[in-house]
Amino acid sequence: MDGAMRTYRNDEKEGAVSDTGYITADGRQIGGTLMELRNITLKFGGVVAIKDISFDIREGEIRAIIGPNGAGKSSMLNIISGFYTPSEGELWYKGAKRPPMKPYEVARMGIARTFQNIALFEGMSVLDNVMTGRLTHMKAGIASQALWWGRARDEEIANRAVVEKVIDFLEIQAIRKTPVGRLPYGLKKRVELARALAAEPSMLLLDEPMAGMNVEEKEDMSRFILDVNDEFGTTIVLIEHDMGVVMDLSDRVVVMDYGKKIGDGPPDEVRNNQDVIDAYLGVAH
Amino acid sequence: MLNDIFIKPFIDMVEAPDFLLQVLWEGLVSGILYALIALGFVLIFRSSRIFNFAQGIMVVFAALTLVGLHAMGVPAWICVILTLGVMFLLAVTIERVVLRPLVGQPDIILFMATIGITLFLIGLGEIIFGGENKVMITEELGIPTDSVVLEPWGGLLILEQKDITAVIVAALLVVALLLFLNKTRMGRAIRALGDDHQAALSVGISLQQIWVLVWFIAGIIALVTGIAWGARAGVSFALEVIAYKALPVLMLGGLESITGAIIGGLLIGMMEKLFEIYWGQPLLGGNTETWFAFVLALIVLLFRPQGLFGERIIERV
Amino acid sequence: EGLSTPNLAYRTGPFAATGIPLMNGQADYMAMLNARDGGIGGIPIDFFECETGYSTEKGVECYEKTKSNAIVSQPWSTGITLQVLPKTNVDQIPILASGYGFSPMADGKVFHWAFNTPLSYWDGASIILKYIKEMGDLSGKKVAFLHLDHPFGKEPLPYLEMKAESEGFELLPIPVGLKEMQNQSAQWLQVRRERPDYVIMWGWGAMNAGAITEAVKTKFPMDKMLGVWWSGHDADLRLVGEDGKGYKSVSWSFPNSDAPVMADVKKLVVDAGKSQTSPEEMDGVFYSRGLVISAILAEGITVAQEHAGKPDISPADLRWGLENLNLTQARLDELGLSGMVPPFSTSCANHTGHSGGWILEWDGAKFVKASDLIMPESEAISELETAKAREYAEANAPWPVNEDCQM
Amino acid sequence: MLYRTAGQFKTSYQADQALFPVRQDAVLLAIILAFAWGGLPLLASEFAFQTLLIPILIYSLAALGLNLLTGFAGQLSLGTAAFMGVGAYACYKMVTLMPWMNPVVAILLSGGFSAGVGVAFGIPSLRIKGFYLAIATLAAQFFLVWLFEKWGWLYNYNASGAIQVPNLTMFGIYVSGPQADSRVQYYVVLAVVMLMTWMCINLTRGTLGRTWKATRDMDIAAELIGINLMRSKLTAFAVSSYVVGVAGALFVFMWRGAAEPNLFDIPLSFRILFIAIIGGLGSVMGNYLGAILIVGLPVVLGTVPEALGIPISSATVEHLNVMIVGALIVFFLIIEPHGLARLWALIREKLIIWPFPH
Amino acid sequence: MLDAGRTETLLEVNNIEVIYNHVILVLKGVSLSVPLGGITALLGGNGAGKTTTLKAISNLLHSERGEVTKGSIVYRGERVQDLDPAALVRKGVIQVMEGRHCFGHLTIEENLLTGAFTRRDGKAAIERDLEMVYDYFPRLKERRKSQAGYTSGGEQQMCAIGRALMSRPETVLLDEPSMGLAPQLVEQIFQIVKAVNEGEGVSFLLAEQNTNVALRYAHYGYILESGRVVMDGLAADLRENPDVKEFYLGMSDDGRKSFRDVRSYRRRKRWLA
Ligand SMILES: Nc1ncnc2c1ncn2[C@@H]1O[C@H](COP(=O)(O)OP(=O)(O)OP(=O)(O)O)[C@@H](O)[C@H]1O
Ligand SMILES: Nc1ncnc2c1ncn2[C@@H]1O[C@H](COP(=O)(O)OP(=O)(O)OP(=O)(O)O)[C@@H](O)[C@H]1O
Ligand SMILES: CC(C)C[C@H](N)C(=O)O
Ligand SMILES: [Mg+2]
Ligand SMILES: [Mg+2]
Repeated sequence: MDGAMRTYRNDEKEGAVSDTGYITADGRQIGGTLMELRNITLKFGGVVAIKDISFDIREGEIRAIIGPNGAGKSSMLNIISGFYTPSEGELWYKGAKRPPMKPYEVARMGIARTFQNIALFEGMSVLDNVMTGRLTHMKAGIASQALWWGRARDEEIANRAVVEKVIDFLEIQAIRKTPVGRLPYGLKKRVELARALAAEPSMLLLDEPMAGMNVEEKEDMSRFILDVNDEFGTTIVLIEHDMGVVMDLSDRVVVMDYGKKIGDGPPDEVRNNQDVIDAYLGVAH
Repeated sequence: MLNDIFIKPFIDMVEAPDFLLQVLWEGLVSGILYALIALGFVLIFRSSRIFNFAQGIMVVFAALTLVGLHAMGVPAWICVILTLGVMFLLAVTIERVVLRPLVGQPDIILFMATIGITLFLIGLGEIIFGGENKVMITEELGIPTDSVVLEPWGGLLILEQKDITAVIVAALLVVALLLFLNKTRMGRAIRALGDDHQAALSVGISLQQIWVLVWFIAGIIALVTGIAWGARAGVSFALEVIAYKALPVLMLGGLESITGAIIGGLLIGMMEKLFEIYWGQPLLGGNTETWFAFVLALIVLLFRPQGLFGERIIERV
Repeated sequence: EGLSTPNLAYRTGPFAATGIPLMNGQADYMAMLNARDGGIGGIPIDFFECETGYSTEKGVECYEKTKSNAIVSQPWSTGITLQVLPKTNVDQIPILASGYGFSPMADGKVFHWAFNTPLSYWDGASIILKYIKEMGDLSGKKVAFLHLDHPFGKEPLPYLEMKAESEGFELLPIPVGLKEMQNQSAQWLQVRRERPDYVIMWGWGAMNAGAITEAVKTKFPMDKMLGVWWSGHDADLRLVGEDGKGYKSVSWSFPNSDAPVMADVKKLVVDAGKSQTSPEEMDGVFYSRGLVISAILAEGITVAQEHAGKPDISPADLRWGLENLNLTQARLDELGLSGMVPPFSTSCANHTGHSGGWILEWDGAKFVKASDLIMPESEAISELETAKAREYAEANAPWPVNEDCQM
Repeated sequence: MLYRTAGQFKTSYQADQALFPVRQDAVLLAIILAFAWGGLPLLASEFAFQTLLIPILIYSLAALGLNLLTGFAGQLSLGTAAFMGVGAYACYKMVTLMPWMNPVVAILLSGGFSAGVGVAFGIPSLRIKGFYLAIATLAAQFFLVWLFEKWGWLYNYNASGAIQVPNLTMFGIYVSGPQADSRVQYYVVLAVVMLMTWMCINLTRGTLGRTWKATRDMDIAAELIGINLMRSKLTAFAVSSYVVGVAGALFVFMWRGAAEPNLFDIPLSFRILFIAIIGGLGSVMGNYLGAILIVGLPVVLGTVPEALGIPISSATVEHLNVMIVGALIVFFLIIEPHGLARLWALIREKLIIWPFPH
Repeated sequence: MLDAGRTETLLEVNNIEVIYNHVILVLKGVSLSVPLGGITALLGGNGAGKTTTLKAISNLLHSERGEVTKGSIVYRGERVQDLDPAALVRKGVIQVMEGRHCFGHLTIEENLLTGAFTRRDGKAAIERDLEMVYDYFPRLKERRKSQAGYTSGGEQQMCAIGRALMSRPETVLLDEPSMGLAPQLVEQIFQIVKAVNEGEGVSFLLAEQNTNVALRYAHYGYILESGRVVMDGLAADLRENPDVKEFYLGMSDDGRKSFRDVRSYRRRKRWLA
């Protein structure tokens, strides 16, 4: 199991920005290390949700995290986005050790995410929801906003243009002005993605973006994820239970079980890993 | 200055321990009464996440009905039963007319609705009973009215028997409620309802039934509170304002905790009295009881956002 | 139709208990005049109430609502009086605040439109202190001043503070918030701790009953507790009955069931079913005081009508009438009010009259007179009045001052 | 077919973001404004100014302030009245300490003080949520009212313990105090309220507004997408308290003429909360509808028995009034929990597709 | 396998229409029937109206401001759409809601016990069923004392199903049991559904996105799109339908498509002519 994986690991030189990267099966060039998690442990009171896990995420890759329910996948994502602070371990981002940060500071560093249980702003229209994704790019002062003049107005228009692009890209033009509370689940997931994309993140964390979707919708979603990765070179961390999706989309997969890492490597390798089959897949997929 | 704040009050306390005891006792008694009101709140909150602002007016209403019936010449114990009947009708009406159509609405809407109920009951009560202060039928109910005079350290400590009765009744009530909530089928259903309406409905818990039950129990508590408080200060609509005191008690104790309501009540009752007597009156011009409880609760919440005994707020994404 | 005389009453809320008997007395007197004499000077009195609940906010609303045709307004609260006071110069309607309001209103040169006949709060405080002094020296004593934390309760403070200094007693103000009226345990703990020699009480509404029951409970000697005239309500004392024996309250009115006016009211109003009162209430201090207040107003109207030479008087006419009251003992007897109020008279410069008052004492079942008529110390008071009135005028500039008033 | 939005296409984002993208709305508003500035002052009586027009405007503004905090930023506040009080007392102190000050400027500045106090009491919102947060605002409510009562300096040691509005002039005309004319006061209030409303609309539809709404709808998610919750909540407290403070200053200076601490007690807070909720949380227009209802209703109810010639005592009328207001609150909550503004929106939706049912 | 034609019909939904908030028309005439002892699947994309249909049956629409404006719902020959949810539970119809909806502050065991709220057959019987549920879901037994709010997604789903079983239902309306669950668990849960169906004779109407699994376990299926039933048939038949294969099972003519290859433009569904 280790042999193949070592090729991808980057734990030799502390804090090194990058080594050469690798080339994926379908011929894409993956860059150096963007983020590295080192010996992360997370405890809630007595419960150990994550136990000493290390892995890295490289620039431009689609990195999947899989594992049974309660394995600690979402918690891992929460650590990356600063919502949980690990009890132990370090997090390196773009070659520097990341100090403890508030979630909003993390978001401002270019890390955007979606949520397992949709976390849209139900009281707002789709457009407004997506616009919130751009809040990190808007700087106008309160006076300017109150008067709707100068910087505030210019920003509003400029950012609206960006948002419209995202809306076009995700094909949700028709529901632009609908309050999100009324949307069906699948569209909500898409709006959530739009909100994350609007931030133009360098790293995108997706927590079960395709749960509760049928195949057709999963296909759509896959297409969006691939396009984002392709067109903007966005690094993607993906948690997903649909093995078809995971195997088809991801470049490398981390497998977790009961808070421990039980596998890490390219999809083909992981799916044949006996530990993974026992703990998660049930049968080989 | 510093001396007045940090040293003198404590010297005063030690120098007149009987007086200190009296202060604590007065605080304890008012604390019990705050706690009783808070209990009514907690019960309803647990079962419906409704922040029942009307609990205060229900106390007034229950007490007025009791006294009003007695004034019509009805024997005291029959008055109690009839009043319970009225409280039951009130519960049924509130459930039918207000709560049922508002199922599933945001908390604040239901909160507002209970303020609407409060106004309605104030108006109705004043029309039926008139606005004057009335005397609680303490003796008729068989509550002893003498006072017990103790002389600790050669000082003086006056305990009213009706206050002692109130303390005992409150304690019994709390134990009964705790048993009911934690050990019975209905109690479990009440707690379930508080967590998730929809899910409770889906397993066949009848909102209507539970709400009527809960509001009725709150009505019983209101009557007990009304008797206890009325015996102390007479019955009138001014009683309604003590309901505000139940708010910090609730917050301090935790909105869904019976134990919290009681402990919060006692704590606030005693602390505010101590503060008023030893700091408020000498240093701040008095009357600090209007806000002390709130500030105290606020400070506690800063350290425990769910109150001392509240359920931990589950925050996950 | 008739002479519009609105009354900003309260029959509801925590102050209703003390308000109702007064309002009933007032209304019944006017109803009696309407029934007996067809009103005053042949014109009926349109006496009607606007409910304030003793809330200043509501009261000001009521004042605005009822002022259009009114020839007088009776705010029934010191707080409301203070708030409508600045408006009186614009609206030019007299304010009749019998036995309450801002004490410097006595100065008619400054307060052209306001009247607090027949006695002001400073007068009341002065009478109480005089009475206490009769029982023994004040200097070195501690006097607690238990008062409603409201303009009403704070009103006597300037005078009491002045006296505390001159007489050498320690004044201990103990405020009772509106929300604590019924639960005064903190205040009475303070009384217990401070052990004052006397408690002077400026209470109203539910505060009275609260204070008296607490006093009984904490075993404060009842005869050392003295209240203003609004704290001497029979029903409040009846709550404690025998235990309240010795409690005192100053008063400028006294019930007299044998007075002719009572017979008229009983016959023409009560028995005719036009009254909301009860026999028990009619014998009480407050009902008769309400009656007296209406009688004072009626007398003002009569005087004004004579002066104006027409029954249908204007507010300005009524002001003249109220400034020229001369209720001699003879006139009082003529009105059938014998023994119910001391004689007094007003003038352009003196809007109060300073009638003097009796100390009443609770004997376990009713209030009885415990003293002869005691007069306030007018000199010191009027000095203070003038000073405070000027101060007020300055703070509210532009404020017209009428220096031409003759004494 | 009157309310047709079809055919009104927007060709630029700017046009789409205009205040009134639908032409009919703009026309309606223009009519209302023309009426408010020109029509009403001619028609209305002194009574109407004092009991309806001026209070409705002021209450609307206060409710708008509260709505920014509770409806837009999701922070429940039960202390509105106290913050109004801060505005009123600040204004009083300013004009008595600096009598040369222009009263309108003083009113606008006084909001700054309540903003400051609002932020102070808003700090706990960073940790405390939902109903628990109500305790912070209640603490403000009770503490501040107590302070207004105990701190003599605030009311210049007046005998009454109340603040009494002095006669103040602007361009030689009395705008406040007993000498001021209702009509003048109405115009001042109308101008201030309009200005504030316009600014609030701008704030709520822009960046700050979205920040607030995100905080309201799901604060955890908001923080995770890059919103600084502390800033979001505290700006909400600041802006809201500012508006509320200005409303408080108007309340006393342009309407009541005097105020004792009790005026700012909790019933007023509730009243404003009613207006905001009945009007519609998260709506600007709703505050006006709510204020019209809550302020207008008792006035109308008060005249009914008289009009019908039913002899009821004034006390009973008062009680019936309280009862009916209570019942109506429940009634309106039931027919549309999201307030009159939502009701209006629904009607609009129906109008747009009219005459088709769906 | 059950033959829909021959068994008794338990539940019948006739041409119902549902409107939310008085304006949003969601179901536009849906009819379906559930046979006794069968597993019936309700398939369809997001927002098709599956949840709405289930809630219409169990009368849970009311609290979401939705109402059935047309059509009828008949259970064992009796019109049930005006009953309250509790009455329906007593009749043996219980819903497991989408998104699990466990009582977060109650322990797992307390959650299960609330399921027996409507039962009147005594403590012992309830105790026995509790053991039965623990037998089906051993994982729940391990976590019986944990607050449900802190358990994982899969455990919560088990808890919700177990809770429904505690009411001794005749029919369970199961909304998206597979959502968010790991593949192994999905299989496991469906196995349990099958076991309960066969062992206890409970009928299931289940709404699912995961067509693949659903059609493997169900006997009969309905496909719902935009508030209308667009297709129905025996599960086995549906599995072979080319449209279902393409759009719901993700199969192209040569086996399973890769999600990487979906970028090409999609075909229109045949039934949306
Ligand atoms: N805030 C929290 N407090 C206490 N325990 C928590 C908290 N968040 C997560 N846990 C626990 O940590 C463990 C991991 O949870 P996590 O949500 O990360 O799982 P997951 O892998 O995302 O599972 P799923 O696939 O079901 O989403 C679980 O046992 C969960 O109960
Ligand atoms: N409470 C509501 N108010 C308004 N519209 C609603 C409401 N609930 C659902 N809808 C709308 O009804 C339609 C059908 O929703 P429903 O939840 O029944 O779909 P579903 O088939 O269960 O979808 P999913 O697979 O996402 O669960 C959707 O368009 C949804 O937006
Ligand atoms: C009778 C009342 C007017 C007395 C009242 N307490 C006051 O304000 O003075
Ligand atoms: Mg997860
Ligand atoms: Mg669904």
